[in-house]
Amino acid sequence: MTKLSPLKRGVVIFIILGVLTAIEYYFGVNDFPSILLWTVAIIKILLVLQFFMHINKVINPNQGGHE
Amino acid sequence: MKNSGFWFLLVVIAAVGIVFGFVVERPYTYRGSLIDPAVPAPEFSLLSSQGGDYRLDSRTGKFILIFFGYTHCPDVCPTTLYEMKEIKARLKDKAENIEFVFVTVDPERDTQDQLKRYLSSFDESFFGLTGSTEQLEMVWKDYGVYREIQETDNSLGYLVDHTSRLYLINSQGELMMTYLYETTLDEIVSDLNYLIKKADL
Amino acid sequence: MSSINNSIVSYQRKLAISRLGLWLFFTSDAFMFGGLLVTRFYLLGNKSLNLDRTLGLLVTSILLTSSFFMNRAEVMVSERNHKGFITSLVITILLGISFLVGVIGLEWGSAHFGPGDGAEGAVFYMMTGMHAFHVLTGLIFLSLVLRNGLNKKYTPEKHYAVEASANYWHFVDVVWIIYYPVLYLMGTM
Amino acid sequence: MVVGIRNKLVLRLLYSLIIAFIFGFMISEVSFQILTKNTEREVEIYEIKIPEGTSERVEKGFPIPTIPESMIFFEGDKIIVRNDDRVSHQLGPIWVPAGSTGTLTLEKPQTYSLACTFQPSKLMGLEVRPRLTNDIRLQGILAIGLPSGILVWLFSIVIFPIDSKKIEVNSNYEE
Repeated sequence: MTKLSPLKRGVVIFIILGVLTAIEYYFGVNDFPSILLWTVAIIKILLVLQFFMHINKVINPNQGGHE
Repeated sequence: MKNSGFWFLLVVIAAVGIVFGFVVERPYTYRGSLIDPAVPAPEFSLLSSQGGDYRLDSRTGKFILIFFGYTHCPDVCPTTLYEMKEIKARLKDKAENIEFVFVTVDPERDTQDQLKRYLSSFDESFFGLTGSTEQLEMVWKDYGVYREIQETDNSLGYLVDHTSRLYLINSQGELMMTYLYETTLDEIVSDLNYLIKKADL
Repeated sequence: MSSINNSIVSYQRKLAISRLGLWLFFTSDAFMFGGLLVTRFYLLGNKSLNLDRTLGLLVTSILLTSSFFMNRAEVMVSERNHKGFITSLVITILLGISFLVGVIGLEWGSAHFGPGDGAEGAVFYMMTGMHAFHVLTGLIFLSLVLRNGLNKKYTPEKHYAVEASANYWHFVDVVWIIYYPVLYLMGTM
Repeated sequence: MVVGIRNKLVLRLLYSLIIAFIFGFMISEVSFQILTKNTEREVEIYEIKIPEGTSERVEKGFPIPTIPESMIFFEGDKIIVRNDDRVSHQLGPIWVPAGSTGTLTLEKPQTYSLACTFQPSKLMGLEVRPRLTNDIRLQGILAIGLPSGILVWLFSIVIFPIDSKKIEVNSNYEE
């Protein structure tokens, strides 16, 4: 995942998040058990934390720009 | 690959969700008292407030919710009819699979026009059924409807004590469920949602 | 040579501390949003709020797209692509505003219950209101960053304000990622 | 050496979460015992039969079998009434047509009014106590464990900071 250029990676993550939202909407409308909604929500959050918010930077601070 | 821990965590969460979501299937519990095996609904053909006769066997393919009451009823009947209107609203597009029927327990005063006028304040599509006392008595007996006249001295004339149960007939014309007056709106809507979805499959 | 090295190290340390501070703020803010989340289930249980789900999907995709452009803006500023940074930032701000219009304008208007109508009203307006307020402060933050960006204050080495505003914007998006299914999709009709 | 900090932190997070979940488990178990005072019981199914010819006996004045109001139920218990008679019967909240069975799952404490009337005899209350299901127990532990886990983790870093001095110096030389 990290071999892509930061811009391209942003696009890939955006597409994944979009697809997950669509799946979530499908689950919601067709009354699937709500644990599935929670799972999709948690996966989306982890993706945003990791790739959009760069949570790792909090731990290894001297890592300048975008890895 | 530094991110391997991250992807592993993602896969674990997804797996847990799918297992608990699809594999652990919780059976749906009905809120009303289920009649199992469903019994063919006792047949009747009564004068309808929408004109003509309302024959039960000609309504297969639709769910029917029947309530026994009368227009001069002070409290339970108006609240139940209002709840029926609310149920229809909550079911949105699924509502055309269900019909709401109001059978009178006071044929002397509840004529077709009286029922039509009374139901127009709730919902035009509701069916108000009346008929001769003999006809209705047969229906009351079939559906186990308890009916007792209470003489009162005030202007309302007499009151009628009657069963406040809702009867649900499924799309095959079988009596499958009864709901008590206390069953909340959400419970009935959730049951009907489930049943209509199951019938469509 | 070593003084330059020292100033770089001291900037790195300052950067690390401000990042830690920001993330601690996110944790405490998350506890507040968590409290509201628990109230939704405590008051309404498994009942659905019967909201307009397509409108919910629309505002969610708006916020997601704005989050995407925010990421682009942050990446471009660290690659010295000034024009790209400004356009992406402007798009993010515009999408943020349309999200607010969507929630406050359309959603609050079309919800079939008022703020005073019992538990449903309280839960819905409090959760979306508090979140929308964070979107508003995020927009203010972003417009300050835009103003500084236009004055070319940010360089690939020093642009922490952009990173902070981006993280704040993504945090607000993360909150909505949970609030969207909880408010719109969950619960039996 | 940077990976050293990360592994230490993640490890400490795991320990804090484990401590917090144990703490959560104890709190929720104790509170459940105090609040509900109910024993852990499997779902109970109450079978009641209405034998053939009950309607004749009722006419002769014999009482129809009914559910004693002193009975205590738990959430999820079921009452199944089997009606072998030729006439439909009403038993407690359940109305059963002839030759069929009526099943009612008790969800919450409920006073059933059997008819639209003002006679008290037609009101019937069934005491239904909440049942401690695993779902509720899990939610209790999660609600206590997760937030306190994060707090324990943060406090542990403040009280016992990871020795970054040693790690800090090495990373400078590496660059």
